[in-house]
Amino acid sequence: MIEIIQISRGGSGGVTGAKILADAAMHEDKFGYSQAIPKYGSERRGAAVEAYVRFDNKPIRLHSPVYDADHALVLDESLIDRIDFEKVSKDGVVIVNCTKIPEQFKGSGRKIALVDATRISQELGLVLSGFTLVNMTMLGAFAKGTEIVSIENLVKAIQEFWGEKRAPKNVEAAKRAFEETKVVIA
Amino acid sequence: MIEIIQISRGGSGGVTGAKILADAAMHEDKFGYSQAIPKYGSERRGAAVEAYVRFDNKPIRLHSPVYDADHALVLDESLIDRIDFEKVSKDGVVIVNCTKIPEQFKGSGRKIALVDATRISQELGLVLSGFTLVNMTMLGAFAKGTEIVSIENLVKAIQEFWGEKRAPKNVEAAKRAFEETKVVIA
Amino acid sequence: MTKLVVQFDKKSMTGNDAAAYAALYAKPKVIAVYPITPQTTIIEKLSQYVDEGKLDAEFVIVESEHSALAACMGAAWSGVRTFTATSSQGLLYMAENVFWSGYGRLPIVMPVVNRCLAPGWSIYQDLQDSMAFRDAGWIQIYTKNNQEVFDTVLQGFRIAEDKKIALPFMPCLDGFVISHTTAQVNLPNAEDSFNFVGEYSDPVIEVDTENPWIFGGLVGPEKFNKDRKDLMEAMERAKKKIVNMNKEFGEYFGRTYGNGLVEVYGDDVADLTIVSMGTIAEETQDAVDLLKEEGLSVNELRIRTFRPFPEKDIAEFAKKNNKFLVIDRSVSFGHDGQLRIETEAVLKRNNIDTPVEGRIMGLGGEDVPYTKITATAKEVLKE
Amino acid sequence: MTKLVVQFDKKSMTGNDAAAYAALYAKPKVIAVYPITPQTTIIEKLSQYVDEGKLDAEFVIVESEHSALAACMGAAWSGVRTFTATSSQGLLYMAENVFWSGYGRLPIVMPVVNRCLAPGWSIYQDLQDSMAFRDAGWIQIYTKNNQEVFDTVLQGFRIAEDKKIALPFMPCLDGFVISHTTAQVNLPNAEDSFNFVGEYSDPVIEVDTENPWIFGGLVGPEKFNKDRKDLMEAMERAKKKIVNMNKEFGEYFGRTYGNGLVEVYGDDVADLTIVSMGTIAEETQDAVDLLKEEGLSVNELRIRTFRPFPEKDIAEFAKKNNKFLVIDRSVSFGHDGQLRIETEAVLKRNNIDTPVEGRIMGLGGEDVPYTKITATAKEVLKE
Amino acid sequence: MKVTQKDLLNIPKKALLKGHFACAGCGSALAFRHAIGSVADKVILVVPASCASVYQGGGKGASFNVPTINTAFAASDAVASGVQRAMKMKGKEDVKVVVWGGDGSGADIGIATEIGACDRQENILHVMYSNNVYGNTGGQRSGDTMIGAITATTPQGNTTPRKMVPFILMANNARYVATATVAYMEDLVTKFKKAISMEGFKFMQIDSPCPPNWRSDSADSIKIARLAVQTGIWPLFEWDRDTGQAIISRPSQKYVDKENRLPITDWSSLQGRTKSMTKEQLQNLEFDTDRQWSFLKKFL
Amino acid sequence: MKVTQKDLLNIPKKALLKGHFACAGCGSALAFRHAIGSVADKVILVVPASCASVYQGGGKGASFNVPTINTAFAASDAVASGVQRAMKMKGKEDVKVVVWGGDGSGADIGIATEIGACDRQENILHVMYSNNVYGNTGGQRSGDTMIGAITATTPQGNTTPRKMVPFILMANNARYVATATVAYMEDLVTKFKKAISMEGFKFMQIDSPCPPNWRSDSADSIKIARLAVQTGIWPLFEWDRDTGQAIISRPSQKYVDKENRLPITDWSSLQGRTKSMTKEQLQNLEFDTDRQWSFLKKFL
Amino acid sequence: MTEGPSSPILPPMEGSAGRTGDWRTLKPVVDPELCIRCNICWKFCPDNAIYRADREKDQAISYDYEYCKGCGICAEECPKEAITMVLEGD
Amino acid sequence: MTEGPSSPILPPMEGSAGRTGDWRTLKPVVDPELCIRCNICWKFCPDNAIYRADREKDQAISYDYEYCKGCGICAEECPKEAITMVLEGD
Ligand SMILES: Cc1ncc(C[n+]2csc(CCOP(=O)(O)OP(=O)(O)O)c2C)c(N)n1
Ligand SMILES: Cc1ncc(C[n+]2csc(CCOP(=O)(O)OP(=O)(O)O)c2C)c(N)n1
Ligand code: SF4
Ligand code: SF4
Ligand code: SF4
Ligand code: SF4
Ligand code: SF4
Ligand code: SF4
Ligand SMILES: [Mg+2]
Ligand SMILES: [Mg+2]
Repeated sequence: MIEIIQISRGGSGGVTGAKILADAAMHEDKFGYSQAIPKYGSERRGAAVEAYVRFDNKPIRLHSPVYDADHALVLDESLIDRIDFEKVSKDGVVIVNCTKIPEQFKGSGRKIALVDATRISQELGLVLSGFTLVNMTMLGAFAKGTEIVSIENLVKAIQEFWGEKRAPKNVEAAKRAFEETKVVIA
Repeated sequence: MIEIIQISRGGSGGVTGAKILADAAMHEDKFGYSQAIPKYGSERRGAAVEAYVRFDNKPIRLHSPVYDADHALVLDESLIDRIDFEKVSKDGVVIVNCTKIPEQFKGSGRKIALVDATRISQELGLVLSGFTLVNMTMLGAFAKGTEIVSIENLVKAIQEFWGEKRAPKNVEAAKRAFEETKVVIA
Repeated sequence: MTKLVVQFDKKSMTGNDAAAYAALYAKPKVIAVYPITPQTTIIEKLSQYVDEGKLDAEFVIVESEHSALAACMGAAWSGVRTFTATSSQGLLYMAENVFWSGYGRLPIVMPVVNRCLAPGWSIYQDLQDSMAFRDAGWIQIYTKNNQEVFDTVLQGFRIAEDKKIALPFMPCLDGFVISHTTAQVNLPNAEDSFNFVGEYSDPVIEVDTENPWIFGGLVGPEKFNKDRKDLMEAMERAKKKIVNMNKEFGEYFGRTYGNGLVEVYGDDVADLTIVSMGTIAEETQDAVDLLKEEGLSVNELRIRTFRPFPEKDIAEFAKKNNKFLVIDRSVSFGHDGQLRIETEAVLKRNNIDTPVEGRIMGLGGEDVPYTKITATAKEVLKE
Repeated sequence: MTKLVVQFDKKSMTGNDAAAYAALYAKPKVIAVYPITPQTTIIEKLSQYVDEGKLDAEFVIVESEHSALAACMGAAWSGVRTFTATSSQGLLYMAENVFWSGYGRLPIVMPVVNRCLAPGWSIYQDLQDSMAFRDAGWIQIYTKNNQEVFDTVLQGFRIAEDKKIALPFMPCLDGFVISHTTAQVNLPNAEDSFNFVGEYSDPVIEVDTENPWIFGGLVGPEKFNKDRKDLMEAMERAKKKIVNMNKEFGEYFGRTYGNGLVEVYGDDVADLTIVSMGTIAEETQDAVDLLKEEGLSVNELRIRTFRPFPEKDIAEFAKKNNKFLVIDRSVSFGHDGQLRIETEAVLKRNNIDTPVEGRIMGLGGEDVPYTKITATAKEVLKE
Repeated sequence: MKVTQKDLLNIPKKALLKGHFACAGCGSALAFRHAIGSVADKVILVVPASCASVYQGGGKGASFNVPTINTAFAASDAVASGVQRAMKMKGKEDVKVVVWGGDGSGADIGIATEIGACDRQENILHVMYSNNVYGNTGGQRSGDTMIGAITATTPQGNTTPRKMVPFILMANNARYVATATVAYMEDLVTKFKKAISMEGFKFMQIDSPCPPNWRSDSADSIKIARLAVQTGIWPLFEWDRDTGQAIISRPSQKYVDKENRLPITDWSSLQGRTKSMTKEQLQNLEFDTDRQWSFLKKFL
Repeated sequence: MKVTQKDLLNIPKKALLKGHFACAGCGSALAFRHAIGSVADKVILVVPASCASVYQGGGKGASFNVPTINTAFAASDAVASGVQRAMKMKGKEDVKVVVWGGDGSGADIGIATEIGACDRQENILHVMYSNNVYGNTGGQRSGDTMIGAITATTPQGNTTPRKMVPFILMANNARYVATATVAYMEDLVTKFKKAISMEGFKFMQIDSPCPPNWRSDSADSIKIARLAVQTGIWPLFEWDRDTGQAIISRPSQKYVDKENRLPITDWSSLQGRTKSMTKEQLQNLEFDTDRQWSFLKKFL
Repeated sequence: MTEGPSSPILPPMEGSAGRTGDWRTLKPVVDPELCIRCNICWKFCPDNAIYRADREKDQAISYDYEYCKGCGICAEECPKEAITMVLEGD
Repeated sequence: MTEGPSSPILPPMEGSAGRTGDWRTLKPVVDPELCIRCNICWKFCPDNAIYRADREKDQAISYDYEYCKGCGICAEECPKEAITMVLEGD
């Protein structure tokens, strides 16, 4: 089983992103089963929101949050400190929405996937009431950084979720991120 | 234990009468304990209403209606048939609001206490919205007929219940009935 | 509490009158009311007391039971003694606030005049209504007669308002057979009664303009569990309190009800123990005597306090006895009578072999005379 | 029912989506809704279906839960299929109608998305809400995951609408951990699903202008007891129906849940049996595997159907096993966890010696990971 | 469309069978007899807890000769909504759904449900027969109790003004609102038939004398109800959303002018609940009556 | 008694502490800050389930700097009644009890409780901040939702007219009824202070923009609220039982005359929930607005 | 609904409250001579216990004493005072 | 209420929702030159995150960025367009 923790800000589409990531993993032959658990609270725009995603090759029977993640998805750089990286596997990937290795990770030896998701999303007009929707973009970065879901299945999941009309921009965001993401060792 | 069944019409004060009879028995040295159970239903003015009274010399722990009564109080002659006299002790007294032995009892050998309660009450102005209140009157008849509560204790109970202002008429009704009641063997 | 030689006045009154007297004597400051048969005469009496100036209280005639209890809750949060009463559909209609008062630890005293639940429409007695609220964090005592109604309502204020308890209190009385039945009550005078209850001077909770705190707001799982744990513990403490209160009441007024939690009638050991609540339990006492006269060995364990559930007391009594017959006047549909279920559970938990039979009787006002009880007991004895 | 080779579409969706799909496929004619977290997304989905013309139903947006269920009751009395959903405070607020639907034998399907009860305010999961209605004459099935939500809601219509049953049906799903969690559901297509449920063509009850009868009017004790007895018996019949439905569903869709009433996981006999409901029960399956790997002998008995309570199934399983550990996610304050109490009761009733331990966990959304379950199991095994 | 006494005589249906459980002289039962009787069939009644749940019968049979669903006290308008919606889905849109309830449900515990149904513009008619008290439970104050009236919970007389449900529903955009009284039966039935023929949420409030709770002579039921109109205490009117206008009904027209009204004591002296009203109470009742008229006049 | 901006500046109390849980641009929080802040102390708040039960805080501390009792959704006016009665018994009649709740409790589930408290003339002030939806549960239709507005339960736009709670309470004899908006804060606080100084049941409805549910830019909150007044959608007025008269408040006076109103689209185009309204929906909204004005005019 | 659940369902029936004529203390008696067949009494009887007068057949009203509760409304409302309330049994 | 029951009771506290300044994407910046100290922005801030302008001390408004959520109302409502919303971090 692969376990992922995601942190985002209310309004940036994190909950939807986690769901679509789970959808994509379902399409992967090596998984087939997945789970996305948003941690509900006062999900105000701008406030930090956690979500957990699991992939597995058999039905998942856990219902708890992810305590020890394999990978971490950080949709907003300023939220890095909200995650306890002690509990995130050193062998996993941390996917962060920023252009250079954040201070916190320097020298950690961690595999970091960097992407300027905010810029990509904004360029594609993925902005809703002032909030930049970086969720799909970050999924592209996740695909690239972890290589555990293919961009094809990700695109499929995005298309299924958003439907014909709204999919293209979102697919584009994921694809561009997939291309632009740089994986580095911190 | 002495058990009494009473039948009356809604509006004629039967429920109150049963309660006051219980009060009177409480004052009797030989009892001290009593109970009055009105049988609730659709207690419309004019509709038949049963009530049960028990006297005892120790606290009464029964909560059921009286099934086998010692005495029966019938506040309205037309209701006689509503009582199953098979279950009323042949040694007890049936107190009926009428002037002569009702057909039903003729030849039964029962002790019947007869009183024209309606007239007495009406003469005393005990009428409320068209209904003649025969309850206190019938208690007088009960005292006379059964001799198990004294007229003194009955008067005491009536006075306590009705208070200074409203007691006199009611006391008068009971007393007059006590005098006028005729006990006969049917 | 100073002991007094308390004077009694033996009076005959209905069970509802007895409840109203106890409320009158405890001097609640806010009373909120909504009528429902067979509770109505309690609130009608209180409205008279207030109207006649015998009771200095705010009397709030609300538009529903939901609001009746809500108004009491507002008063309880404000740190004053408060009272209401209800029954059946009314209890259901205030359900959200019933739980709110329990989990919110508001020391409200609310007699429930037991009546069955619709449909069909029926105003008669069974215990389905209050039993449905056994999870709600209320103390529940099921009374057997008019005297106990008075005594229990009076005790209720002190139990509920104890800071270590801080739980709402629900004295239960069978509709009609207690509520509307006249019987004797040894009524202490108002002063002695009030002395026993005492002033509610140190409220368990009190909203205060000087201290702008927030009551009942958002909580996370940790705080949530802390509060619920305290509620469970308060229920345990309530057991002790009820026992002590019963004792103290006995010293003061000369009457007790078993140990406050359960009451044994008849011999300490018998072939069959009838376990029940409410008026059926009192009627059972006559049945026990009768069976004894017939040479049968039957005693009774009356469950007076159903919440908190007197696990120890039941287990101990069961240990000594040979067979239990539990009479339920309510059902958890899809399983069994609630009293039977819980009695079985505690016997199981305490590894007690005494077998338990169960009978459901008296739903919807069906009469349960002692003759029926004796017949059932004989039937069970024969098995 | 003709057997079909049913085609599935594996989809990921939330538990609430699964409930909404099942409702959509069953084609209820009247849906009444009132929002409450975490139930809201069910009704929002349905409003979309209706708006988009996917579902031909009257969609009644009412002003409270009391009215939501009331509107469904009106529709049920009129002989049409009907649906609503609620949670927590909403369930409490409709309490009077919950009992009314149960005792009135109205075949309404109403998922309850389990959430704890206030105060303090919390929107997280435990089972306190639906457990509080275990007396109300509803069938209650506690689901363990999204797939079971879909399957159970679908089955619910047929169980409820069976004339011999005629009871309202409450599928329960844990708030958030099911309701808002995305996971895979094998979704049959709309047609196959509807074929399974069938048209509601022979209503259990139907008000009719040609036959001016009166529904739910005044009754005396005799009729009252007759109706309640039939309700008890209907619950017994419901057990069979649930078992058969589970089987038939299996034939049709290839999935079953134990025997419909309970589900065993792991070995048939073990040193310790964990008994629980809802998602804790599914998480327990991972715990069981883990403990086995560690060489410990632990199995699981999941109580799927809580009402009617599967006495026989529990007793039989207990007879073979050595110790029960019941995990409750709710409490009857002043006694213990409800599942523990009832499990103990049936063991007692069936003279089964297997000891029963109880733990209350996961109130107010407290997380219960399998690690906690394994730790507790070990603790209990050591005792 | 105006119903005459002749129409009443040709009542299409015996809606209320003889030998029912209403008290002698009950206004509510009388209103039922004519109103429900006026619509031969295709009517479903929804009845909340009230005297109507008693006088409909029980045991072996029912006095209501129309299909009737009994509901919890606060549930009737929502149950009625569900019935109406179901009928619509069944293609039986010609079935009329009528709530027949008291002032306890209509003005107090059930008012949220009622306003909700009105807000949704449910196609139902709510008839609130008002005896101004909780009759079924023995006569406690309701929100519709007159100022000064003695009830079981207001032994010295009620102190709060009447909750004017018709006005509340006018403010809430009901399709049709009307008051009526058993004393003017033709007017009552006219309004009932009109209401039932309209689409949307309709409401009628009926002055329904209640001898045991009004402590009045049962023979006086009609007389008292008539006096309520003549003293101005019970204004008869109709209000139609389409016009936004209220119309004072014939029997009340004369009493729009306060000068013409009979003294309130003509009405109050016939009832035990009001006959000992103090001067102040009488004044307050008059004041509340004036308030109602002045509200009403704004809509003329 | 008219509050000026100066008075606002000298706000006596920080009622709403910084760092609270309201969304950015929340009108309800803004109204709270000034209204509750204007009465230094001796206030007890009663808050039903709503966004206010969230933005008041939780966990370790509260943003509300006033004693607050949280209640079940439909219970607040009755709880408030109990608090007020208790205060009276404690001799603390100077304590003002204020219900601060949303349109869900105020217009729907809690309206029976509210009307009940009004009927009893409880000495409390009910402030219903209206974001026209069930905000706390994610934006479902409430009885106060505008015609045509998209909500989570009306994806094609709401179809029913607004439940005008102020009118309902005028019909029910409240002591004082007023509407207000965060766009005209001085007017709002003036009314709040006036209301709180009166005896009896007072009610205020406040237009409270809600960016997430209105799908509007948080920066536009005040602008949209102002446009609601300028388009006539949100008439500002006061009604006093003593006079029986309504007064149109200054900011709305110009818009009594329909001619002067801005087109509704000025308002609707700024919000995702309304910007795609069809012509018919716009007409219906206009129609409902006219209905409100015409009701109101009867009381001028 | 033949095999439906056991729940409280009732058919319409005359006399569901029994012979309500028994409730009477006073009994209305009409004087056919005074009666002008206006049927006002019929209209106001809450118990439907009056048989309509028929102008064409020149028939006065009559009573269904089995159910008349004796409320007295008919007597009170008769414009011709054609009805008298007499003591039951007299 | 020291020994009272364990029930949810909270004291008032600044920052009960945490450092809500974090929620911001756009940040309001005032140009003190343009600011006429009218305090309209202060009035309309739902987060009370503006320090009042002081006409007497000729001080423009300033911000409490720890709590300002960046809603933009102040910028929108400023009659002098003295406030600009800039990207957070820029
Ligand atoms: C929730 C609930 N509360 C209380 C009752 C008791 N109850 C039944 S009828 C009634 C009064 C009805 O009054 P009203 O609606 O005016 O009708 P009336 O009896 O006067 O005809 C009451 C309080 C109930 N059935 N349900
Ligand atoms: C009985 C009950 N039903 C439903 C809910 C769920 N609920 C909580 S707040 C809310 C909506 C509140 O809407 P409103 O009153 O308008 O306040 P807002 O959230 O918009 O501020 C709902 C439906 C509840 N708490 N209790
Ligand atoms: S109490 Fe009043 S309303 Fe009820 S049946 Fe009797 S007369 Fe009619
Ligand atoms: S949802 Fe709307 S009302 Fe609620 S806090 Fe957010 S902005 Fe304010
Ligand atoms: S009211 Fe009088 S006159 Fe008219 S029909 Fe009746 S009895 Fe005859
Ligand atoms: S007395 Fe009353 S019940 Fe009898 S006929 Fe006349 S009106 Fe009817
Ligand atoms: S609104 Fe503009 S001008 Fe006025 S104080 Fe604020 S920044 Fe200065
Ligand atoms: S941006 Fe919004 S929160 Fe920040 S200071 Fe301006 S008005 Fe206040
Ligand atoms: Mg009434
Ligand atoms: Mg709202």
